[in-house]
Amino acid sequence: MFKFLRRQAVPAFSLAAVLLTIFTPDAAFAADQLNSGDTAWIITATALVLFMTLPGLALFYGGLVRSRNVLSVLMHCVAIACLMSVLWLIIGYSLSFTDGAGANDLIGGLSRMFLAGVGTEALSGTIPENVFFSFQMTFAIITPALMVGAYVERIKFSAVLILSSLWLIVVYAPVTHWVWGGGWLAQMGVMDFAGGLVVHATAGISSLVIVKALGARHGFPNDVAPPHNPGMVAMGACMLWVGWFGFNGGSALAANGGAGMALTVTHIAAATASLVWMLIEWKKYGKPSLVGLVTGTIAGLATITPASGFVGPIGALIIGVAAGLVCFKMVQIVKTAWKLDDSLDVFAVHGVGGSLGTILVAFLCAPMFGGLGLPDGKTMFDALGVQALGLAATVAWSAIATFILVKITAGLTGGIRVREDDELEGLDITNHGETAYRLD
Amino acid sequence: MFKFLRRQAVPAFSLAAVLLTIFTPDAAFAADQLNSGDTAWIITATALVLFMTLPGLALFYGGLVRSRNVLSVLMHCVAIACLMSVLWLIIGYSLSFTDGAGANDLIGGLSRMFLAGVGTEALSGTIPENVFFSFQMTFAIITPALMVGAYVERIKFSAVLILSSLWLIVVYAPVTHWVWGGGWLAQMGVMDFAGGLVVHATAGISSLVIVKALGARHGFPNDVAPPHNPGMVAMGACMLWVGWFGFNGGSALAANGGAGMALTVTHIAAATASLVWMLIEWKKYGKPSLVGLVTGTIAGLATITPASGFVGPIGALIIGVAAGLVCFKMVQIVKTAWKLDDSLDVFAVHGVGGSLGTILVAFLCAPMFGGLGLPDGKTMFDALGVQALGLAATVAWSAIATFILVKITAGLTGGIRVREDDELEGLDITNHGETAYRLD
Amino acid sequence: MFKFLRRQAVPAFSLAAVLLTIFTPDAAFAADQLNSGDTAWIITATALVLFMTLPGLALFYGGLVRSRNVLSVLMHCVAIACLMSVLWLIIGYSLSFTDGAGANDLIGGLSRMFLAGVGTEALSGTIPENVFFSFQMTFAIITPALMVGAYVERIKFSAVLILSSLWLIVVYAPVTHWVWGGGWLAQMGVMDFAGGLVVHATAGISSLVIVKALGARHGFPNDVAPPHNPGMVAMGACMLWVGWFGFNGGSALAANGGAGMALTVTHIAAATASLVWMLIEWKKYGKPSLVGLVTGTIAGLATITPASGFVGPIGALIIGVAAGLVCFKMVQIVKTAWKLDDSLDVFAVHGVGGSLGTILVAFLCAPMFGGLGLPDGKTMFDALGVQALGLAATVAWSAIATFILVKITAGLTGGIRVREDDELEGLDITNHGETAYRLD
Amino acid sequence: MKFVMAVIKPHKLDAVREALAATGVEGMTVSEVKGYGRQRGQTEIYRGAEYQVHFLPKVKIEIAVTDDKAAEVVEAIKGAANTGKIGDGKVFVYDLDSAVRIRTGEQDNDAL
Amino acid sequence: MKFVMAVIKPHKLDAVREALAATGVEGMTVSEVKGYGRQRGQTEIYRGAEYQVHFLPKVKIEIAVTDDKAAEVVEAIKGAANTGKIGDGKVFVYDLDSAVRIRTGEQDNDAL
Amino acid sequence: MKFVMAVIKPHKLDAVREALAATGVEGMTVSEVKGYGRQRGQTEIYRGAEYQVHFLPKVKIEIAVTDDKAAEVVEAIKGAANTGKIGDGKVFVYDLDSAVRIRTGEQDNDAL
Ligand SMILES: Nc1ncnc2c1ncn2[C@@H]1O[C@H](COP(=O)(O)OP(=O)(O)O)[C@@H](O)[C@H]1O
Ligand SMILES: Nc1ncnc2c1ncn2[C@@H]1O[C@H](COP(=O)(O)OP(=O)(O)O)[C@@H](O)[C@H]1O
Ligand SMILES: Nc1ncnc2c1ncn2[C@@H]1O[C@H](COP(=O)(O)OP(=O)(O)O)[C@@H](O)[C@H]1O
Repeated sequence: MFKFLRRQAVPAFSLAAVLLTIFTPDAAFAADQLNSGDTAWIITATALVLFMTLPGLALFYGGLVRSRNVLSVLMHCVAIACLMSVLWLIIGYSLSFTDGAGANDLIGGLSRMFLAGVGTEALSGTIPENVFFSFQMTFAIITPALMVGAYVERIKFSAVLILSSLWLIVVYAPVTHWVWGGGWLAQMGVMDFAGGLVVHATAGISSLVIVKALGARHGFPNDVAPPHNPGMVAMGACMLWVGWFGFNGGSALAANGGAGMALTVTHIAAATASLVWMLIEWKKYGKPSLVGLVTGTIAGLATITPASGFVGPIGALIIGVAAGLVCFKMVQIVKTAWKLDDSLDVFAVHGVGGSLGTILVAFLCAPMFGGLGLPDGKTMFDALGVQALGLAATVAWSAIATFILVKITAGLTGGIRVREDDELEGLDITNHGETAYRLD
Repeated sequence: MFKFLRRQAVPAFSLAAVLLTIFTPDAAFAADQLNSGDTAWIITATALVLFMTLPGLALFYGGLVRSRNVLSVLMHCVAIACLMSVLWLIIGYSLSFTDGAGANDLIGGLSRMFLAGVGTEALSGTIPENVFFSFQMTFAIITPALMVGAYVERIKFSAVLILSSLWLIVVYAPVTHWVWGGGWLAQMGVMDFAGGLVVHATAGISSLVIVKALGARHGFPNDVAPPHNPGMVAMGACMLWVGWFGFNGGSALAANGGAGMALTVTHIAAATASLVWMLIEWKKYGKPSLVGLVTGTIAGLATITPASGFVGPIGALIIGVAAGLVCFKMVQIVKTAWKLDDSLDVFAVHGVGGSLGTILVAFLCAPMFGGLGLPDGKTMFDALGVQALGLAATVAWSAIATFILVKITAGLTGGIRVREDDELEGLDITNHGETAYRLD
Repeated sequence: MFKFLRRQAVPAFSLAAVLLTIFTPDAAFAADQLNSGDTAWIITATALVLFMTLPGLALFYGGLVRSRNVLSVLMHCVAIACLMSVLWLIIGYSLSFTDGAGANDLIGGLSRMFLAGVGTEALSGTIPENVFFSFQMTFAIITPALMVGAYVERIKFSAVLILSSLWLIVVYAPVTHWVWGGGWLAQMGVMDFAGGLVVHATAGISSLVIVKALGARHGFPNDVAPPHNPGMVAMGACMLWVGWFGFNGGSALAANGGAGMALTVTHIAAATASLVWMLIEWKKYGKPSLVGLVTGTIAGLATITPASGFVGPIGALIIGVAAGLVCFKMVQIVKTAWKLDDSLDVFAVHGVGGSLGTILVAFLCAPMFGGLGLPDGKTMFDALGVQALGLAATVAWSAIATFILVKITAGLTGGIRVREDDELEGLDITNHGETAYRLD
Repeated sequence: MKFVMAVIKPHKLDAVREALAATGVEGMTVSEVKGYGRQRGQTEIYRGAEYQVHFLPKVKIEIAVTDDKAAEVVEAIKGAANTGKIGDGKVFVYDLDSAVRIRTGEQDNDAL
Repeated sequence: MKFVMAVIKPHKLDAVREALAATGVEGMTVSEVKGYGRQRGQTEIYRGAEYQVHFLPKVKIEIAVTDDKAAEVVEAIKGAANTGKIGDGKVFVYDLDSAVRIRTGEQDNDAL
Repeated sequence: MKFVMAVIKPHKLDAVREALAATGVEGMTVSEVKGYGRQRGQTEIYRGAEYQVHFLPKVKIEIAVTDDKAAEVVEAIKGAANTGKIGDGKVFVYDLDSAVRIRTGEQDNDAL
């Protein structure tokens, strides 16, 4: 029932994992046996989650910046995808999902570096371990890529690469181990189905820290250019939505009713939050905008993420409404009250959404909201306590570690920010020597 | 063998459904048992069909309008997707697929509102019922979204939302129940594998009715602006094509040779109709165009849809040729002879294509065309009669109901059309406050 | 273990094929039985590979040309997809995958023309034969479409259609039969998991031959216009990457650890080659570009393709590095030293990449590089010999046959090149009567 | 000869083109520009943040005319482009020295 | 000083640029415009419907030159842009009062 | 009246707009152009091949002003657009015959 068991790839846990993940009435599928249907779905889910970043997120973010920086945003996303993949193979996966022996509460071990010992036969639950590795890799890709939204239009490309790499090892891998890899939060039974803590809270908080160090874009807040291509934003958001079926549905690690429910609630929360955002804009500004609508979509998706394996459709509606209301408000607060140029609202949408869902799941998993229920002997308050603790720990570690990593990166790159005239001229031509649109 | 049994989600029918859908030689897969392979495929198909609307159809339509309205078209598609999803959860699914007791011939019941009673264990055939729900939801999304093509560039956004919502309940849900939910047409054995009647005929006819009430765009027919971005049109068409594998192949509700044949014939019909359209243009205008080629693709896809589970490859070639010839001709007739500004040819391509396929399947399912055959004791004429009756009923109900719904919508919105200067200035800025391309 | 057995669709071989493809410990899945999980995955893979061409490759190539030719490039890709599909049904599949009796070493027979005799029950291994047919069809689509990159911006549309059609029958089908259909190379045990020879080497070499006959674009080499839309290039590359999971992972023809390993190594090679290309550019030109980064991606993907079922993660890293280094160098050599306007580098990226991988797999399949090993009794040298022979034969046949086919095409079209003023004005308006961007 | 340059609202282009055709003008050149004037740009709101768009899309029309026609052309533009709302645009006129039709080499008035 | 403004066919831009370079012109400004003239637009056909495209893509070239060079520049453009087909475009010349190079502050003839 | 036309670097547009506003200029028209001058284009490298980009993106500003203001406007542009680097652009001034505000029909100086 607990997420961490389901994610766990350490052989020692796999029997339990398999038993726990089987939702079919038929117990004849025994442990340690490959299920080709589950495998088919998780391979597909892997493709879907990769599609979220490449090109979904890249387009979503690319459309929001001004045209002279769009290529740099795409470049950030693609290069991060490449670099994180290699690092995941080298060490990220092993640190996240193997047994860390004495340090196992905090971090995994090194036994799976370079996927050592994982051939075609190794299983993780009912699917090949290499599929589990790849599926998780796509999460390790998108999480640092989410942070691109915070620092667009003014950061050095070298800083992006260095900071993302360090962050994967120092923030992402440990938190993943805590929550999904058998670490201390997993042992406490924290509920994070598909990454409210692991993905959205870590990326959201870290974004704020980076923005603080990096400073605002020239002209912020009154004279920043509006999104150069809202259609590209919407296209990216649609791809994120579709891909999120793999993100949340795939996190069931099986093709069954659990996966089906995860994608159902994911979809409903996304739809609801979109409509809520649209209505707020309509009421407040007189016109509902496309960028607003799809920002609501992403807010709904981020918020349902930790809850998607635990709540039912009614819970999804509630989460959708909450996501729309809260994230909308937070976007204003970050920019207007806190005056932080978290340029594409990574914190307000992902950080806040993921955190909100992490807390709400403690309530909404209750059968009275159509949820799938808490494990025997657990009360809602127990659950809330664990969720809050998990959130606090994730936030604290992400903030502190990112603060230090930014300093290190700044040291290595001679400052993480580009020169002002490069910023004004645009990163596409100054950092990458390319021009985005040549439509003559 | 009959489609309605295959779609049917009412528990009472599920045993039969399962037995009938099993194409494998191995009868050991008994009723009421989850098949993870089937589930994997239908989850994937759900993602593919969502992808058809978001962003496939949105881009396909968006590229065809002028640049000052492209965002409004995307907005229509995304907002419809959100709103229909929520309505589907609240009531649409229940009305379509549950037993309507005394009224069951015409409409389903309310027992599945909010997916009541559907947990992770409930099955529909060999797949979880929540997966069946979600798969069908993507059909309920794309059908009203198809109609966007009829009213682009001049409709009020509020009218889009109200009309689509009413239409889902009053037109889509009943017809779905008739054909796939155990209603009167299902009982007569009408053949509509993936929505020739349910999706394309309903949307096509209703589009004409809306256009009639709404009036033509300023400048029609001689001075309307040409498609602003044919590349976007082609991109959307490609996504529709790929997604249609889920639409038709997924309608087998299993991962088997039936699904494989459905996708094979779908692909062949699409390819053939594209080539036919291209050749007609080449002959008639001296140049084959990209927009023409991919319009042929969509015509082929719409036309094969009702037939895709019943015909073989030869049937697909014939349907492809017929789709290209007939739909091409109808595009001219609607615009030139009837002088109706069905702006993006929803009727001529979807309405006519879906109807054509619905009739052709009566012949082409015959083994002599490589089809899968009619059920025992049925003749081609029996089948043709049922198909024609189904088509007539669908057309009649869609037309009458939509006529009334448009009136209601006009009453609620103070007229469904925007003011002329808003139309001239473009809906993007006047209705949504956004600008599509800012490429400086 | 041998690829050719795995691809083979001839009934006579299917028992062996099934036995060989089962990687699950459970031998209870007997021969000639449909596996719904495998089927689910290969249907999905079919959609993914179609997605590679439509719209992936179309966008990748479309963004690289100048804006006045972008629609013609999309048109080439879509029209080729349509035409090849129909030809594949008519004769291509049969020639490739059936038993050619006396000529079987060189070419298959005609027994499966129009998919004769293939209903919903026919199996190919553990999946329906119609799924195998469709999966292979997507390969037959993308291979001639790859060659579009060689002749963009100056070829007649009619020549594209004729040449591609002839090429499918004369080059693609025979080589496919040799390698995957039980022909002479298959019998020798050549290793080509997903198309290093069949797809990339054939297309790459043939491209050079076409370019030689067609001549360079006006202005080449000093005054050709740069890519008009690098963001479109990146979007297409991302779609290719995601779709390649289906290309290589699907080539396992099962949802198992073999498929999982294929996609893992595919991903790692792509990521690595991208980074290598980026670093070379950074070092050499001072700026890493987006177009360069994603060109590296494609180079990595093409290079791992033949090897993807035989090597492990370490092998993938090595292949990624080799792909980046060698393909980068070859791009310069073709354009600067050979002065050939292989406009979008089909030879340097696909031809060279596919060939490189074909050779490297002989070494990297060794267990010492984490590979899956050679069949019993084979040495690395044996393997290298077969690979080199296979490559030589493929190159020779592709070159000679294409040379003749270009002559025939030129005869039929009155020269394959457009008039100079049509070239200058752009193919979009002169050949297709359309304008790509009308953003006013 | 005179050169008339007008900046108008984009959706008035068709009306202006027709009005000009009615006066017998046979050629013109049009381009997309951005304008700044009394109509102080507009505010677009994305995600609740207000973006100041200083320049609004306008269309610029350039017409070379014979001296005697200049006034009529200006009137035609004024008539067709006027909506009475701020941002309607302006018409500027200046002297033209010479004109050549590239295809034929015709000069000045003959070239218009 | 004179200001030369020419409207030409887009694919003639390279030829004109080279011809101008040959006359010693060191700077010019180019923009994409749409033109309307004897060549009455074109018809594009989408899905069988004819769309009247009133304005065709053209390129506008602006060159400030010294008085003595103006004629030569006009000739160069005429020569390079001519295809003999309708729609070749026009060249207009008018007086320029003053010119300044922003970087150096150089004035008039020195600024060109 | 004078017509001032300036070609500047795109990222200097905001600075120039502000400088002009400071001089009391109330309207201007801006367009995207491509420029060619001492700054001989640039080289972009794609896949190792060098592409000669002859024309660089520039922004063109057009401002109609009263005679007495022309010099001040030119100075404002010069001041704000100058980076001291090649490619900074140029300012051209010529005579304007007449100006009309379309909305009100105001003429000449009143129309600016
Ligand atoms: N002094 C000027 N020089 C050049 N263009 C101008 C000038 N004043 C206005 N324009 C152009 O005319 C357009 C309309 O002017 P504006 O002052 O907004 O409207 P109105 O004429 O109705 O007061 C502006 O957007 C700008 O493009
Ligand atoms: N009177 C005019 N004023 C401004 N531009 C003009 C005028 N006449 C023609 N043009 C421009 O010149 C282009 C070519 O003119 P057109 O009459 O089509 O060709 P031709 O000069 O060969 O007869 C037009 O598209 C338009 O941009
Ligand atoms: N003679 C000219 N006529 C028209 N535009 C010019 C002329 N000379 C330069 N320009 C414009 O001014 C821009 C800057 O000129 P350039 O010579 O590159 O810079 P600088 O003035 O610093 O030497 C050019 O890109 C071009 O748009």
